[in-house]
Amino acid sequence: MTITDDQSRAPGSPELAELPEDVTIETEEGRRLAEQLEDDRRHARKLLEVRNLSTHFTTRDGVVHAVDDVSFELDYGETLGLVGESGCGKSVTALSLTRLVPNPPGKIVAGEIIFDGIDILKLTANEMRLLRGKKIGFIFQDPMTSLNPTLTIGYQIAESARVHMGLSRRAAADRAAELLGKVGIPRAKDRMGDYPHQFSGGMRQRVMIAIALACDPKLLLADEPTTALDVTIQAQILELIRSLSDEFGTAVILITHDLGIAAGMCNRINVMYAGRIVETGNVDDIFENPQMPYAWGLLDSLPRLDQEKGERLRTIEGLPPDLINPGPECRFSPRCQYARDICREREPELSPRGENEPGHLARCFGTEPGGWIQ
Amino acid sequence: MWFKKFLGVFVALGLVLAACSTPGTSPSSEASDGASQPASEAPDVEQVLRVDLGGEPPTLDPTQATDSQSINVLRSITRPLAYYDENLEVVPGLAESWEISEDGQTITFTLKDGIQYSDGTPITADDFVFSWKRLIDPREAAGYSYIMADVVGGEDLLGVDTETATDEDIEALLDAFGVSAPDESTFVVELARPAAYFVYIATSWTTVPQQEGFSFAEADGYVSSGPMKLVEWEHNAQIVLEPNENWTAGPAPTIERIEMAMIQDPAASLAAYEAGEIDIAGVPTQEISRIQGDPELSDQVLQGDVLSIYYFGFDLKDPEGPFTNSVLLRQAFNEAVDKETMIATTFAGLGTPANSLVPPGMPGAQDFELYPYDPEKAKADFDQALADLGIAAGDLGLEVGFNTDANHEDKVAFLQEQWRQAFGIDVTPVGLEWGAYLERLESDPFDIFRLGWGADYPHPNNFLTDLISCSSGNNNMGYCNEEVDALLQEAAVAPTLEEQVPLYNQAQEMVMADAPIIPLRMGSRFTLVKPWIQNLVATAQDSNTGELFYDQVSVAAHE
Amino acid sequence: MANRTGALEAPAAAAERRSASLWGDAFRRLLRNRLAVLGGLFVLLFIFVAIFGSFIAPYDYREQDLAAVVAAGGPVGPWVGPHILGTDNLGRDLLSRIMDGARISMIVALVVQAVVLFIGVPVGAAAAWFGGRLDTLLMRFTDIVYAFPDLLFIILLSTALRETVFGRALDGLLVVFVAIGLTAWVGMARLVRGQLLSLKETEFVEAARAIGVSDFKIVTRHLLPNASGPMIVAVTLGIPGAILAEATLAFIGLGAQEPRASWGKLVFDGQAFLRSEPHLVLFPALAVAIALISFTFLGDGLRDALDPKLKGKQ
Amino acid sequence: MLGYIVRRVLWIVPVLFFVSVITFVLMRATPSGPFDSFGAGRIAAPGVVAQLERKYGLDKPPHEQYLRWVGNLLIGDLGPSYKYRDRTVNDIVGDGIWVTVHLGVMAFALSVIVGIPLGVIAALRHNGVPDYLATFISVLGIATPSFVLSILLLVFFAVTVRWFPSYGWQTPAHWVLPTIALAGFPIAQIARYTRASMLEVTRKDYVRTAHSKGLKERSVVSIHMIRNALIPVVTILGPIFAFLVTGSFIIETIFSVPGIGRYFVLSIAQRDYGVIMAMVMLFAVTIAVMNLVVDVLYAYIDPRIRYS
Repeated sequence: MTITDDQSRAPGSPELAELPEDVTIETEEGRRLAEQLEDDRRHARKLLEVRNLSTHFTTRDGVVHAVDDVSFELDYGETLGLVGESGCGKSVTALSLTRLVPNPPGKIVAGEIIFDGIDILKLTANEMRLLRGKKIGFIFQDPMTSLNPTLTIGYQIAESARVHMGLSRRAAADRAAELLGKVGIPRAKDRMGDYPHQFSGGMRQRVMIAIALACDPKLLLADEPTTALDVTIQAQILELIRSLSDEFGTAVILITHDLGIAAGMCNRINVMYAGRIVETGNVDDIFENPQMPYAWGLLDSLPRLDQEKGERLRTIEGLPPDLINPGPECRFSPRCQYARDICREREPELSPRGENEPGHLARCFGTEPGGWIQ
Repeated sequence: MWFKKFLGVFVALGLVLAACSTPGTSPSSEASDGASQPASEAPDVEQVLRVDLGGEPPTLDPTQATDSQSINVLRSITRPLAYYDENLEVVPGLAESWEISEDGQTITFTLKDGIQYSDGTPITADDFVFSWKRLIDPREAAGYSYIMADVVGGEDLLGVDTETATDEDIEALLDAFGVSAPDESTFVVELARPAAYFVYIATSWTTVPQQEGFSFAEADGYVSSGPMKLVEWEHNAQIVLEPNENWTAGPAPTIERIEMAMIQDPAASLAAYEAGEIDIAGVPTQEISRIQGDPELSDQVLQGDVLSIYYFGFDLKDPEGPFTNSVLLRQAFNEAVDKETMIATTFAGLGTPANSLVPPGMPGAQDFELYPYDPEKAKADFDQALADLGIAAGDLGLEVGFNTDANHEDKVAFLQEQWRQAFGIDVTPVGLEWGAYLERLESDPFDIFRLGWGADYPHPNNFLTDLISCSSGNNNMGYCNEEVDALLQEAAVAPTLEEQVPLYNQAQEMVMADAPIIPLRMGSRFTLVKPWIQNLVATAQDSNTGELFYDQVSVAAHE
Repeated sequence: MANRTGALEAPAAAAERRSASLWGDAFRRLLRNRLAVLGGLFVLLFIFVAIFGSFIAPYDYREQDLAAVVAAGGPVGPWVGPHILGTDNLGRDLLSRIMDGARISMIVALVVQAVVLFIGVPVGAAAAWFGGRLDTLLMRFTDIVYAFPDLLFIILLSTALRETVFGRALDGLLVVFVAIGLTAWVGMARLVRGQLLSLKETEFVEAARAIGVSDFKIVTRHLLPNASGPMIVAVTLGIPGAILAEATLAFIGLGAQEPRASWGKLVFDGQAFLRSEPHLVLFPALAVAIALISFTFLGDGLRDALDPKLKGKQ
Repeated sequence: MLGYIVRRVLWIVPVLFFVSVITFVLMRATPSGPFDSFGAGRIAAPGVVAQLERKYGLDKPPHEQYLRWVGNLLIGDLGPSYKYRDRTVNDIVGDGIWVTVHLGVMAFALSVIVGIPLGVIAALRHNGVPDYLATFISVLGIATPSFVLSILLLVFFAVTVRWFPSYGWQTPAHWVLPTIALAGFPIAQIARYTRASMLEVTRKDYVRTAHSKGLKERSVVSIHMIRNALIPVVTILGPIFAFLVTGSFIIETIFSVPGIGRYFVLSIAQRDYGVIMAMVMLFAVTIAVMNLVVDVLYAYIDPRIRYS
């Protein structure tokens, strides 16, 4: 179950490829102009564009469509929430972005991931390494197991700095100490030589954040960064992620099953269900005006201030569907109390919602204009 | 790169450890691949004989040596008063001649003139007095002390209770021991009773001359009395012999160097032979068919008799035992065994069926086929015997004992099946490791048990009196026939071999009629000898082929 | 992907459900592993042969076809006559002897490993879990047992007890099993202890403790399954070790006795024929090797199936 | 740490005490003694046996014999050999021990150098051709008894192609075959353990973390995986080492290596009490020391483990 990249690099990916064909660059000045144009164009585009991404897992029971035809975008510096139940494909999506899906059994079978103008699925395994840790930082769910127990904290933080920034051992150590201070570890310098087991869970997650931010990445993937921590620590860690991403101008994809957390952190939210994005929109739109019964379910399960005393949190009945042979129906329909025949016949498209809510899309016949749910 | 580094460390490690482990690296390693080199060009072939002892000799102290490795070395580096010729006739060794008195109770040996040890010290008659007394000295507790039993005072010394006897008591008994040296070259043995075979005792490696203060522990300081001398003894690795320049008692050695390897595993020994690293090798039974089928190796085979017998004994000590009380039952068990087939299958056809005790190659060997293979007669005798005893076949519950450490299992399985087919009974094989086996033979003998016997000296006395007489310590059957013993006594005083043999045969036939054992197979050798080894003389007395006359071997050009 | 619990369900309940079906799930996963199933089938086959071998064998294991040996001038080779795998030098059918030998070899293999697990796992687990004085005591005890050269210990123990009631039980084999097992469990104890020591500190143990799961349950349901990988390897490696140890003991008169056979004994007896009649060592050795491979595949499959980390992972 | 090591070293003393007492009792409970037979399977006369037992003090009560043995041991005297009459146990051990250690260390080095990479490769190419190949080699190594492997090596390399001599220990060429024969089983054993352990580690979250840092595959394997994977492997290296430097009796016998390994079994067959005790003590010390080394190594590799 090693992680390898099986996509081969496409032949020839010339720089400045999008200049008009009838213009040829001849002077040094012209070249600078072209570079400037290229730079402008880069800033005009998104940091990340995911198009029709599908990641499958081959198991003995059959092929699991863990991520199925997912598309979304992310701006520079933006924070995006990926929200959904366990097993809905959000973690696999994040792993796919860095091509860390364990292969076998997992494999990205279709789609494009354009990161900062680069189609990363066309990179070789080696080229991919330039991106990981350098441009994309990753914070994993369980800080207890995500750190190597046999290496010092200092080494583990300095490691990517040494690999990507070419820093000497000493310079990397200095940087690691600085980062360790930044993530709020007291007496950072003294603790560089400590091992993970000498740290508490929250502290270890801070270390993970330091590792993820070690090379000033453009994108931070935070996969359930606080699930394994207790509540007070959760808030600290989230605050830390937010402040550091602001400071570094890092875009963040926050993966969580907790809509509350997403609401506090994110600009936009993608709700995932059964390998699909079922609703996407600005955080306010989703909260104010959710357009998908599944999202209602998620919202209902949050504790609210206006909740009646003694009223139980509501849960969504039933289990997510089998992702081995997804049928043509709406994947939420078996659990949806509003489902009608059409929902069981075909799956709705992700379509725009709300007049004043640009970018708010949902996948539900019932809430479409003219639908039966109001 | 890392691998290279490791490899370097590995090799360095090996060398460092080697420096610790082999203080004196042997110079002989070049010789070990000599066989593959075309040495035939040289007219002067290196006269080196490379043999395998089969293990580290437990001791090279002649008094204490009891096993084939030690004896193999001692045969070349020591020499007793009398020795053998190639037909195993007794000839002078260090003694020029000997004379047996009228009453047969005094033997006077006259030593050869000017004989010396390897260090130039003269060998005198006193040295024999010293070594013979040492052999029987209870404080030495030598394994072969019993061969001195016939000498005056011998029985007393053998019977000393070491727990109560003081040194003075023992010294007194030793003073009375019947060996003396009237002058430097005359050695006299007084016997308590006539023993015509006694000159054979004087051929034993245990009777060679020694002086007080001789040390036998290492090659350094080892003083030898034979044609070769010990120049190197690398424990567990090899022994090297070279000619003793002070040797005058016989023809000078033709061989210039004998290298004795210590390869414990017989298959490995054969492999070393095939690899050309040793010149003589025994062949394990299991490989005989392969060697016979090999066109090259089959030409190098040397076969011949060996003075040994393989037999199963009956327990006659248990007064209630079925075998004790029925000769017929013992005979039935003899008749039910197809010895020919047994040798063909379990000994790869090597050896001859045994129907007596004294093996071929020894005077008095004779084939009494009293119990030819006849399962029907066996069955009839078996039934009759059981009827006489009043036992049902099912109640016999016989145990067949054997020691597990030397390939006896298939023999036992063979016998078990023979008796099952003939009598319809299942005997229970009990295999024990040698030490435990011996203990059982003493304390609670099996109904039937495996044993073997090999010659100490080539005389029927060694296979009859020493094995089967009532008082013999080697008579595990507990067989006792006064008439047989009387005949053996009579034979012992008969002056010549010609007169002895008929008496021995008569005794032997009586023993066979009593059937205290099932004799199965007389020994035989199957040895490979390299074609360039010449003048190798193998006798039936050898436990390692040619060991009696290694010094007279010469090496021809390798083909 | 097999985890289909709802996100909002209480994690403790999920854990409970998970452990309740741990063995059932593991078994189902095992059945999906083709090599493991193959290995398991072979193991079953060996056990079947061990039980019924003497009834289905083409010949009686002690029947001697002496005429054939005399005619062939040695052991009869394979494929030439009615004896498919040939005969030994007494004309006994090798296939029948291998089938008969399966009994002793399987018993040795299974009993010894059972002894090893039965003593080694509790001792190792107790030492790791309770730590402190008990740990010191148990580990020092294993030091003593460990410090015996096992072959020497087995030989001495078996020889010393050979003539006692215990020594004669099961044709003298019981003492051999026990002696082998007594020397072998220590490795398992140390292995289990080492594994559990590092697992003990993990947070799921803390969590399980916090919600009041008993020590016994934590060790058996959470820790041991996590440590099962190296344990299973140790057991599968121990099996041929036990089979061959029995052979070595047979050689010094402590294992299976004539005319009975065991695989180890057949290999040992056959090795002297290695160059002249290789079939006598080849086929029994092959039986040992196939048994080993089967146990290995089964063991690997079991390990994968039992591995809680493989489950529910995306 | 130092205190821990000192305590562990001191603990070796009671271990040796228990081991020697138990061995002594078992040894004396074993039927028959050192002098009951001699060469060629000949049975010794009872008188001779009694004399010899008296000479060597074997007629004394067992506890006296044991105490005398302990007393002599304390002054470094392992006593006489009953089989090799002109030699002491010190001579026998002194002559052979370095050869056995030499062979054992070489075999150990070889099995680590081959076994660990074999296991690592098998795990990294899990269920791929290299994995199956490594598994095949391991199974072969484990299922082939050392006596069969030795003879095969001997026949092929010494007889057929004649690259190496068939017996002896004089030159490096002599070392090759015994070392390979001895390493056969431990290579397989180490490879199996390493593979299993590596497979465990491959699935660890911190390995994914390492990948997420963009490290080279080789760095991930060498820095993040192997060290962690070696923790359980180290536990078996101790006993393997101890067995290699003491348990080479079959190999020493077949290749005629002049070490002491052969005495482990031979001494029991010969009831050479002094040698048996010496062998057991040697083994016990080796095992105890190797276990200590393992535990110290453990702490070195796994920082979670600390001894106080």
